[in-house]
Amino acid sequence: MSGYPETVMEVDRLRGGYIQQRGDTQVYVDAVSSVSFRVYRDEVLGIAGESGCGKSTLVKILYGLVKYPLIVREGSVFIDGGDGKIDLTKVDDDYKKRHVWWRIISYIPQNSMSVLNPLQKIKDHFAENLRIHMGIDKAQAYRRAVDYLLDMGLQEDVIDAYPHQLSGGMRQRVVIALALLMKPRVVLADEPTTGLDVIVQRGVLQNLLENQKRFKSSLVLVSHDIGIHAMVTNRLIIMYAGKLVEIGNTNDIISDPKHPYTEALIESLPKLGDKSLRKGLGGQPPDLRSPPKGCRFHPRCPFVMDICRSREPPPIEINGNRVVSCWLYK
Amino acid sequence: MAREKARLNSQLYRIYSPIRNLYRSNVKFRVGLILFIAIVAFGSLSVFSPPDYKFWYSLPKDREPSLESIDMLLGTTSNGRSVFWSLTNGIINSLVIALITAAIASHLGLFIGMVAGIRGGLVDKTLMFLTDTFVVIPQLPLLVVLAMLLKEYMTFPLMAMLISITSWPWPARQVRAMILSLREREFISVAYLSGMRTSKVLMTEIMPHVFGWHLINATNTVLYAIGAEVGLAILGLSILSEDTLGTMIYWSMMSFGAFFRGIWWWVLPPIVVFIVLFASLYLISVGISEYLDPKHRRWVG
Amino acid sequence: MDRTQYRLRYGVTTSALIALLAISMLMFITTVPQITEAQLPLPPGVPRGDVLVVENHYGTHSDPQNFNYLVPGRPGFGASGFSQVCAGFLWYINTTNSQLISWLAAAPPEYSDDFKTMRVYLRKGITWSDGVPFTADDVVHHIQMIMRTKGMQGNTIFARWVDRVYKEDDYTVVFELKEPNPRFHYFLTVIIYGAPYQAITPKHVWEKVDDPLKFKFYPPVCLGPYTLRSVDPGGNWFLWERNEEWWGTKLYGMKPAPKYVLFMHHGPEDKKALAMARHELDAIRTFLPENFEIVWKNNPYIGGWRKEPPFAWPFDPCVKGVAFNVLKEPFNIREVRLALRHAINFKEIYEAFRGPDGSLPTTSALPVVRTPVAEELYYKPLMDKLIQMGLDPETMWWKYDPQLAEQYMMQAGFKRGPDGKWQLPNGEKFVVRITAPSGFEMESQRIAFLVADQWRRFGVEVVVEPVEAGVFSSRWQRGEFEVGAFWPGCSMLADLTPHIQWWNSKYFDPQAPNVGWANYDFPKRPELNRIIDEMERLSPEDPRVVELARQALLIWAEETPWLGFFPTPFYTINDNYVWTNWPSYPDNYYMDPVYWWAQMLFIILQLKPTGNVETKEATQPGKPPVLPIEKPERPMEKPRETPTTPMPGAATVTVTVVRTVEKAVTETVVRTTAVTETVREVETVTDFTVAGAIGVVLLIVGLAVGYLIRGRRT
Amino acid sequence: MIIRYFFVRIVYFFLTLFTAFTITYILIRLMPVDAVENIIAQMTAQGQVYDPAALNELRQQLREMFGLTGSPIEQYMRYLISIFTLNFGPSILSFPTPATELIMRQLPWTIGLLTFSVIISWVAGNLIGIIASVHEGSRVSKILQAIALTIYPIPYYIMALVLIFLFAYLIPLFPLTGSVTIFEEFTIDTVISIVRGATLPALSIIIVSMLGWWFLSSRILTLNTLSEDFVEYAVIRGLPWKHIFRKYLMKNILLPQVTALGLALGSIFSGAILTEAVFAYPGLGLLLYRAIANGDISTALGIVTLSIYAVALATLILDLIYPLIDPRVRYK
Amino acid sequence: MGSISNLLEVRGVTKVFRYGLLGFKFKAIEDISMVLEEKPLIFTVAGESGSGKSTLAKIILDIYRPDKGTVLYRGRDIYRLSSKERLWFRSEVQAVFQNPYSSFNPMRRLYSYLYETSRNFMKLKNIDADPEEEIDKTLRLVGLTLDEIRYKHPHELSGGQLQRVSIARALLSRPKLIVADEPVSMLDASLRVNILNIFREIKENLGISFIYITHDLSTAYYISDYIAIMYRGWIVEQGPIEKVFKDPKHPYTQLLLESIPEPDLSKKKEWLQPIKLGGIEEKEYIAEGCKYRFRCPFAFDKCRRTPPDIKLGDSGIVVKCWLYEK
Repeated sequence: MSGYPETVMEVDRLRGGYIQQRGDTQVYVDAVSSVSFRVYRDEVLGIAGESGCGKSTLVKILYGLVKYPLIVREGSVFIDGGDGKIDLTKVDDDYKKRHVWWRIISYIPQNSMSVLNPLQKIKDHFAENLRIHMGIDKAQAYRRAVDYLLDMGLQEDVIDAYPHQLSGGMRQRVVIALALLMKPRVVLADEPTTGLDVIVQRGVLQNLLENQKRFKSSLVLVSHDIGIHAMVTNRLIIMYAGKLVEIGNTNDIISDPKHPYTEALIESLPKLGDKSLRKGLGGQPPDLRSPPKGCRFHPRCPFVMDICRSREPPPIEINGNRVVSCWLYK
Repeated sequence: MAREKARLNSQLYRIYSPIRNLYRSNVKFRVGLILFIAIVAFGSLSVFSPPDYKFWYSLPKDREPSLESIDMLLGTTSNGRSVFWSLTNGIINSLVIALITAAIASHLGLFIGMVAGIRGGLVDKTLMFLTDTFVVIPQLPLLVVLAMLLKEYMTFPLMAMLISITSWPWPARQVRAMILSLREREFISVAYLSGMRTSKVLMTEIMPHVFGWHLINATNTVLYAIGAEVGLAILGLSILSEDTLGTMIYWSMMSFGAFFRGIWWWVLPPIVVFIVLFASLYLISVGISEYLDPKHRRWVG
Repeated sequence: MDRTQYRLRYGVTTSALIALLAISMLMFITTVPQITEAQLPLPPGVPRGDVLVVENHYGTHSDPQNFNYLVPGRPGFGASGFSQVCAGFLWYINTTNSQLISWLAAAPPEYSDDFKTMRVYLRKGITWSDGVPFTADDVVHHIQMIMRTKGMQGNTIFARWVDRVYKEDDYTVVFELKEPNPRFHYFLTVIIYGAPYQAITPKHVWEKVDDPLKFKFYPPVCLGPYTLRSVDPGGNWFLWERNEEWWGTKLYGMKPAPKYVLFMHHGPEDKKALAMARHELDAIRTFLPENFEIVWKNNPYIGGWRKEPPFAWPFDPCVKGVAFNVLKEPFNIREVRLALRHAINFKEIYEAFRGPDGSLPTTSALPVVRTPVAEELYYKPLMDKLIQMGLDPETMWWKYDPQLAEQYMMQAGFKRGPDGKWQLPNGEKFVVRITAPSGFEMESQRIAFLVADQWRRFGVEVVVEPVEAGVFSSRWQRGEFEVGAFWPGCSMLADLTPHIQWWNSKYFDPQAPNVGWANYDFPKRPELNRIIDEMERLSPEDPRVVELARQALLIWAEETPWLGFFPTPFYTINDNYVWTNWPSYPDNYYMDPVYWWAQMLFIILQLKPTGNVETKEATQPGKPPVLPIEKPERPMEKPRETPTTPMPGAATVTVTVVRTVEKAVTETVVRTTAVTETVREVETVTDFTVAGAIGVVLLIVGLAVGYLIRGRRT
Repeated sequence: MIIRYFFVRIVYFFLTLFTAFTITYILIRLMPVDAVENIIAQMTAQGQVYDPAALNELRQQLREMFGLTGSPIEQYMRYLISIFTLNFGPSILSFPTPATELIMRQLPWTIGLLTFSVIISWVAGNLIGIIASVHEGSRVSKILQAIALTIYPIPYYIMALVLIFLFAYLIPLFPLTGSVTIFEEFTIDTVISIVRGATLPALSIIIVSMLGWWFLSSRILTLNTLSEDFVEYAVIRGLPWKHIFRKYLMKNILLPQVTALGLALGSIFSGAILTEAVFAYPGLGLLLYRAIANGDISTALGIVTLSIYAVALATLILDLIYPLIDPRVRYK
Repeated sequence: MGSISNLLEVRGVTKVFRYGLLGFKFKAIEDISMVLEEKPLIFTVAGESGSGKSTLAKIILDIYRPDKGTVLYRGRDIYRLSSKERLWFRSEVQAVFQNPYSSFNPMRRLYSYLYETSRNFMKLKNIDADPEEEIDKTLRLVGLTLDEIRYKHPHELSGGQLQRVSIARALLSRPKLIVADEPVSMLDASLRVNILNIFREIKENLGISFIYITHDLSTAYYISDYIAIMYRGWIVEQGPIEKVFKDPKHPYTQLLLESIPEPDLSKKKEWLQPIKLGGIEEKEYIAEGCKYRFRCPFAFDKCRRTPPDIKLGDSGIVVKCWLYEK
C-alpha cells in the first residue's frame, strides 16, 4: 500500500442490535456496540470473531440491510458513492435499491446453498441483474451475462445449469461472480466458505482475491477462521461480544497479538506438525441481553484487573494503524 | 446472575405446560381455543336436554326464536322439535364423530407411517403401496359406497371409522417422510447408543417430534370429519335419527325445505356453528404450527 | 421498498379483471330478453305462452335418446312425456267415474261366455305420426313380439295368458286365452299411469328390428297428439311439438292448445317449487307440504285438487303405513303386532300430516283407501265388528290404549325390564328396527320417525334406518327387514280380488317373500286361501265378491300384518298463470289432477291459454276428447260385454262422492262435468236405494280401475 | 436411468390400479342392492299377478341379460377384462345401452364444468392468496382471511342454494337448471345458453374452493416462500419487488400448486354429486350415485374405474413430468 | 473370524445408496478395510464432505448395514449379534456426534440421557454403583458437574458444554471405543482445543480408543496416531499420522495438506498458488477408473480405465494410486 490510502467506507461509532420479544416485554440485544473503522480502497479487510460476536450483524448494517427486528441505535456508515458520501443508515431502501446496492456495494451471503432461485438457471440470475440495473434488453443481457461468466472462469455447463446441480464450491463461485457483476467498490463477504472443504475453500478464496485485485475493489471478509484471515486479508478486525477489540494489519496481529482474546484465539489453534498441548479459552461468551459490566471479556480474561470489571476500555492506538481496546495498553 | 435467571427460566419452562405457553404466546391459538371451548360449552348444555327432546311434534312447529322457554330459545323446527336442543346435541354428536375419527384416522396414519418409516424394506414398500392404492380411489364415492353398505349397522363410531378409511393415506405418507428424515438425526442414534430399545426410542425420541405435527393433523382430521359427516348427511347417509350438524342440515334443508321457506332459525345455527368450529380449529392448528415452527407457518391440510 | 407501488399496480390489474367480469355479467343480463322465457330450453323465438311445462319427476335420464320402454327395468315411462303425449293405448279409465274410455279401440272389448276369447275392435282412420295407418297388424305384432321376447316387459303376462292372437280383419283383433279370465283386458287398459307394454308399437318400425331389446325407438313414432321435437342430451328435458296432422284433429276435431309440451327436471323439490313460483313449471306430480308452502306463498295462481285450499288430493290409491315382517321373530306373534297397533296415538300422526293449507289425510284403517265408495262397501258394513276389534270410531283408526297394548305384550310373554323398556320373553331387549325410505317417499320416512316416537313412549327401543331406493326395494323384495315404512296397501277398484289375491299361499315364493304386496305365506289361515280362490273364479260384478272381500278384510284386521294409516295428502299442484282449465274439484272435475299418469293426455287436450303471457302458436283447445263408440255391426255368438261398459247413472256415483267428501255442500246443487258421452248436470240424489243399486255395479267397474294403481311410483 | 425410472413407475402404476380396482369391485359387489329384484319389484308394482315359477324364470333371464351370471370369480375376471376394453357391459338402469355410452354422454358435461371451475378457482384463489399474503397483516389480507375461513366450511350444496336463491330466483340472471340448451342448431346462442346454464354450478364450486382451499394453501406457501433465503437475497441484490414477485415468488409458489391442480383435475372424473344434484346438472357424480344406489353395477364400476384411472394417471403424469417443470427433481 | 487381538476390523465394506424415489445407486463407500489394534489410540478418518466418512462411522456403529463386507469387533461380526450381545456391543462402542444440539432431544432433560445410559449399561456390566455418583464422576472427567446440568434442557447449555455432556454420556457405558463424528466442527475455535484435550486425556487415562472423523487436518494431527484419508468413498491413503503428514503419497493428500489455512504467514505464498477445482460431483462417484483422476495432475491413461489397487507403501502406509505401482 503506497501513499495515503483512499477511504471508501467509514464506520463511525456504530451501535445496533435486535429487538427480542419476551412475553409482553421487548428486550434489546446489543449485537454491535460502538464500532468504528474504515475500509480503504483495494484492500482486503478481515473481520474475525467467534459465534455471536456480532460480525454478521455488522456486515448487514454495513450493507444497509436493516430490517426489523434489527435496528441501528446510533452511529453511521458512510460510503463513497463516487459522487459524494452516503450515510447508509439514513437513506431509505428504495434509494439503496436504485443507487447503492449491487452498484456500489455488494454482498456475498453465508449460505450460498439457498440464495439462488432454484427455478432459474445460473445465467438468468446474471441477466436479470444486468437488465434491471443497466436497463439493457433481454437478449443483450443474456449475451453479456454469458460473456461475463466465461470471463470469470466458469464453464458453459455451469452457466446453463440450475443452482442445485452445482457443487457447493461452484455455487459459491457463482455467487461471488454475481456479487462482482456490477464492479462494486465494496464487496461484503459473510463467511463465504463456511461448510466448504479445505481445497474448495482455497479455490474459492483465491477466486475472490483474484477478482478483488482485478477490479481494485475493497473486500470485507468475515470469517471465524483465523487461518483464512492469515492467508487472505491485509487488515484484520477482531470482534468479541459486539465490540471491536483489536484492529490492525493482519501480519502484525497474527505475529503479535495484543489483546488477550486475540492471543487466546491464535494460541488455541492446533498447527500441523505441532502436537504440543494447547490451551483453549475457558468459560462462555456473554449473554448480550445483559453483557457484563466493564470490559466484556473480563470474565474470561487471564489478565483481568480491577478496572476491567468496572470500566469499558477505550480504543487505544498503538503504532499507527493498530488499535486495541484493552486496559493493559493504557 | 444470568445463570440464576436461566435456571429460573428452566424451572418455569418445566412447570408451565407447553399448552399454557402456547396459550400465552400465540394469539391465534388463544382465540381459537376460546371459541372452541365456547362451542363445546354450548354443546355441553345438551346434558340438560329434556328426555323427549327427540320426539317429533312435541312442540308447536315452525316457531320463531323467543325467550318464553329454553325449548323455544332458538325456535322450533318444522317437525315440532326445539332447535336449541337439536343444536346442542348436534354439536356434541358431531364432535364425538369427529374426535373418534381424529383418534382413529390420525393414529392409523401415524402408525402406518411410523412402521413404514422405521421398519423400511418390504414392510415399507407394502404399506406405501397400500397407501398409494387408497390415494387413487376417489374418496367421496368410496365413502358413499361404504356408508350404504354398512348403513344397517351405522353408529357414530362406525361412521367415524368409515370417514377414517378415506382420510388416513395422506397423513401416513407425511409421517413416513418425517420419520425417514428423523431417522437420520443424531439424537436417534444417541438414543440407541444409550441402550434404549426401539419401542422406547419411538416413544421418547420420535413421538415428541411427530407429536406437534400429529396434533395439527388431528385438528385437521376433526375438521375433515365434521365436513364429511355433513356431506354424507346431505346425501341422507348419516344417522338421521340422531342430531348432528349434518342431520340438522339434512332435515332442515333436504327434507323440510326450510331454506326457501325462510325458517332461518333452523338453517343457520348448524352452519354458523360449523363455520365457527372450523375457524376455531383452524386457528388452533395454525397456532400450534406457528408455535412449533415460527418460520414455517405450515398448515398441513 | 416499492411494495406499495406494486400493490397499486396490481390493484389496477385486479380491478380491471373485476371490471371485465362485471361487464361479462352485464352481457349475460342483456342477453336475457324476457326473464321467464329465457330460462326454458325452447327453440329460438318461441314464447312462454306456447309451452306447457310439466315436471319430469324421474330426474336426469341417463339415456334420454331411448324410447324403448319395453326393456326390463327401464324407468321413467311417465316422466319423459312419452306415455302422456306420444304413446297410443287401447283403453283408458277415467278414474273420477270409473268410465272406460275407448281410445284406439273403437269400443269396449267383447268376451266370449267362457271368458276364453276376447275381441277388440279398432278405430278406423287412425294414422301414426309418420303417416302410416294404424291397423290390427300393429296390435297383433305388438302382442306377438312381447310374447316372443323373453325378459321384455309384459312377456310374463302375455305368455301366461294368451294362447293365440290374430287379426280377424284390419280393424278386429282376437285374443284366445289359455284359461278363462274375466279381467284380461285390464292388461291392455291404462288404469293409472299405464304400463309400457300397453302402448302399442308400430309394426312398420319394429318388424325390421332384429333384437327388440336393443332397439332404441328414437325418435319415437307416435299415436298421440305430439311428436318429439328435441331432447336434452344431458337428460333433463324432453320437448314435444304438436302434430298438426294428428288423427284426433282430423277425425274428431280434438286439438291441444299448447304448441309445445316440455317435460323438464329442475332438480330437487325445493327448486321445483321455485320454478313454479316463477311460472316456469305448470304441473307437478306432487309436493311435500313444505315445498308446496313455498309455491303457495309466492304464486297466487296455483290450484290443486281444488282451486282453493285445501289443495291436496286426499284419495291417493295407496295407504301408507308400516308393515311387519311376519316371517321374523317376534313379529310373527299376533299379540305383538296388536300391542304395537294400540300403542300408537293415531291423532298425533294424523295431525302431523295436516297441510299448511288445511289439507287432511283420509284415515284408512283397512288396506283399502276409505274413498266414499269403499266407505259404503267395506267400512260401514264392517264397522261394528271392527269396533269390537278395537277400532276407535272417532278417529276411524285403532284406539290408542297403552293398557290394552300392555296386556297383549304380557300375553306374548314380554316383560318390562328394570328401565321400563320391553324385553323379549328370553330376557333380551326388544329392539324394533324400522326400515324407511331415504331420499324418496319422504312421507313414508316421516311416518317411520313418527311411529318410532310413539313406540318409544310405550317403552320399546326403536331404531329407524332410512335406506336408499335401490337398497330399500331389494331388501323389501327379499324380506330383509323387520318393520318397514311404505305403502303396504293400495286399492282403487271395488272388486278387491286383484288386491288381495296376493294373500293366497299359492303365490308365496320363499325366495322372494315380497311383503310389498303381502306375498307372504300369511296369514296361515286356510279359510283365507279358500276365500281368495273363490273370488278369482267369480266374475267381478258378482255381489259375492264384495261379500268374500269383507270376510278377507276381517281376517286381515284380526291378524294385522301391517298398520295402514292413510294415503298422504297429495299436492299435485298446477299453475293457472299460463294455462288454465285444469281439472279441479268440484267445479271442473273431469280427470284426476295427476300429471304423471297417461291420462294427462285428457288434461292437455282441455287446457286453455290465459293470455297472461305472449303466445304465438298456442290455440284454443279443440273439441273435448270424447270419442264415440264405433263398434261394427256384426252378429256375435252371444256377445258379452265387459262389466266396465259405461252404464247410465255413472254420474250418480260421482255425486255421492261429492256428498260424502263435501258435507258442507250436500244440499246445494253441484255442477259436475263428466268427460263421458253421458255428460249431464245432476242434482243431489236423494233416492239412495236406486243410486246404491246401480252404484254397486258401477263401483265394481270403477274400483277395478284401482287394480293397477299399486305401482304408484317406479 | 430415465427408461428404467419410467418402467418401474409404470409397473407400479398398474399394480396400484389393479389393487384399487379390486377393492372397489369387491365393495360395489357387496352393495345390498339387487337390480334384478328391483326390476321385479317394479313389475309387480305395475299390478300384475305373477306365479312364483314365472318370476323365477324371469329372474334367471334378467340375470343372464345383465351379465350377472357365473361364479364370483368368473364375474371378477369379466370385470378385469373390461378394465382394458373399457366395455363394462350394458347398463342395468338403462338397459341395453352400454354403460360406457352412458358415461361418455355425461363426460363432456362433467369435464366441461369441473375443468372450468377447478382452473378458474385455482388461478383466482392462488392470485388472491398470494397477493393477500404478500401484504400479510394489511387490512385487506385480514378481511380476505376472515372471508376464506367463513366460506371454506360451507358445504357446496348450501352455497349452491344461496346462489340459486340470489341469482336465479330473486334476480333471475341465470336459469334454475344447469343444462338448459337446445341443440338443434349450433349457434352463438347455444354457446351462451350452455355458459349461462353452467355459470351458477361453476360459481358455487369456484367460490368455495377458490376462497377456501386454494386461498388458504397458497397463503401458506407464500408465507413460506417469502421466508426463503433466495427471496431475501433477491432483495439484497437490489431487484425490484415486481421482478421478485414474478420470478421468485410466483414461480416457486405455483410449482407445488401445479401438483395440487393436477390431482384436482384427476379427481374430477368422479364428478360433483351434490352440485350436480342441486342444479340438475347432467354429470358423472349424480350418475354414479344413482348407479350405486340402484345396483347398476356396470355403470358404477365404469365410472369408478374411469375415475381411478384418471387419478392414477394424473399422479403418474405428475411424477413423470414433474422433473421437467421442477429442475430440482431429476429422473434418478 | 478375525483376529481376537484386533479391537476393530473393517473388512471390505461397501455401502450403496439410492438417490430419488427409485433407481440411481451410487457407492457411498466402497471396499473399505481398516484395522484398529487392541491398544488405546486415536484413529482419524479424514475427508471432504461427501467422501463417505460419516457413512463409515455409521456402519461401524451399526446404524447402517453395509451391502458388502463386514465389521468385526473383537473378532465378532457386529451384524450377527444376539440382542444381548448387541447391547454389549453398544456399551463397548460409543459415539459422539457433530452437532451437540441435535444429539439430544430438545424436549428431554440431559440428565435423563445420562441416567438412562448409566442404568442400562451398569446392569449389563454388573457394576454396582450409585448411578448418580457415577454420572457426577464422569461429568467431572469432562470438566462439568452434575449440579450444573441436572435440571437443564439442551438449549440451555452452550455448544461446548453440550459436547462435553455428550462425551460424558458416551463414557458412562465404559466403552472401549468411541466413534467421534466431527465432534468439534460446530464449536468455536477457542473452545475446540479443550474438547480435543479431553479426548487426549481419556485416551491416555482410561485407555479408550477413538475413531476421530474430521475434515480438519490440523486438529487431526493434534490428537491422532493414525490416519485414513477418504475421497469419494475410497480410503486413498492410510498410515501413521506422522508419516502421512510428513510425506504424503497420494496426490489428493498432498493437495489437502497444502490447502489448510493456518495462522502461519510463511505458508501464505504457497497457499495462494492457484488450484483447479473439480467439476460436477455426481460424475466422480459413478466414474470408472480412479475417482481422483479428474483433478489429479498426474493422471495417466490407466487411471481412466481401472481403479487403482491398494498398495502397501513402506512403513505401513497404504495408498490407492497407480503412481505407486511397483
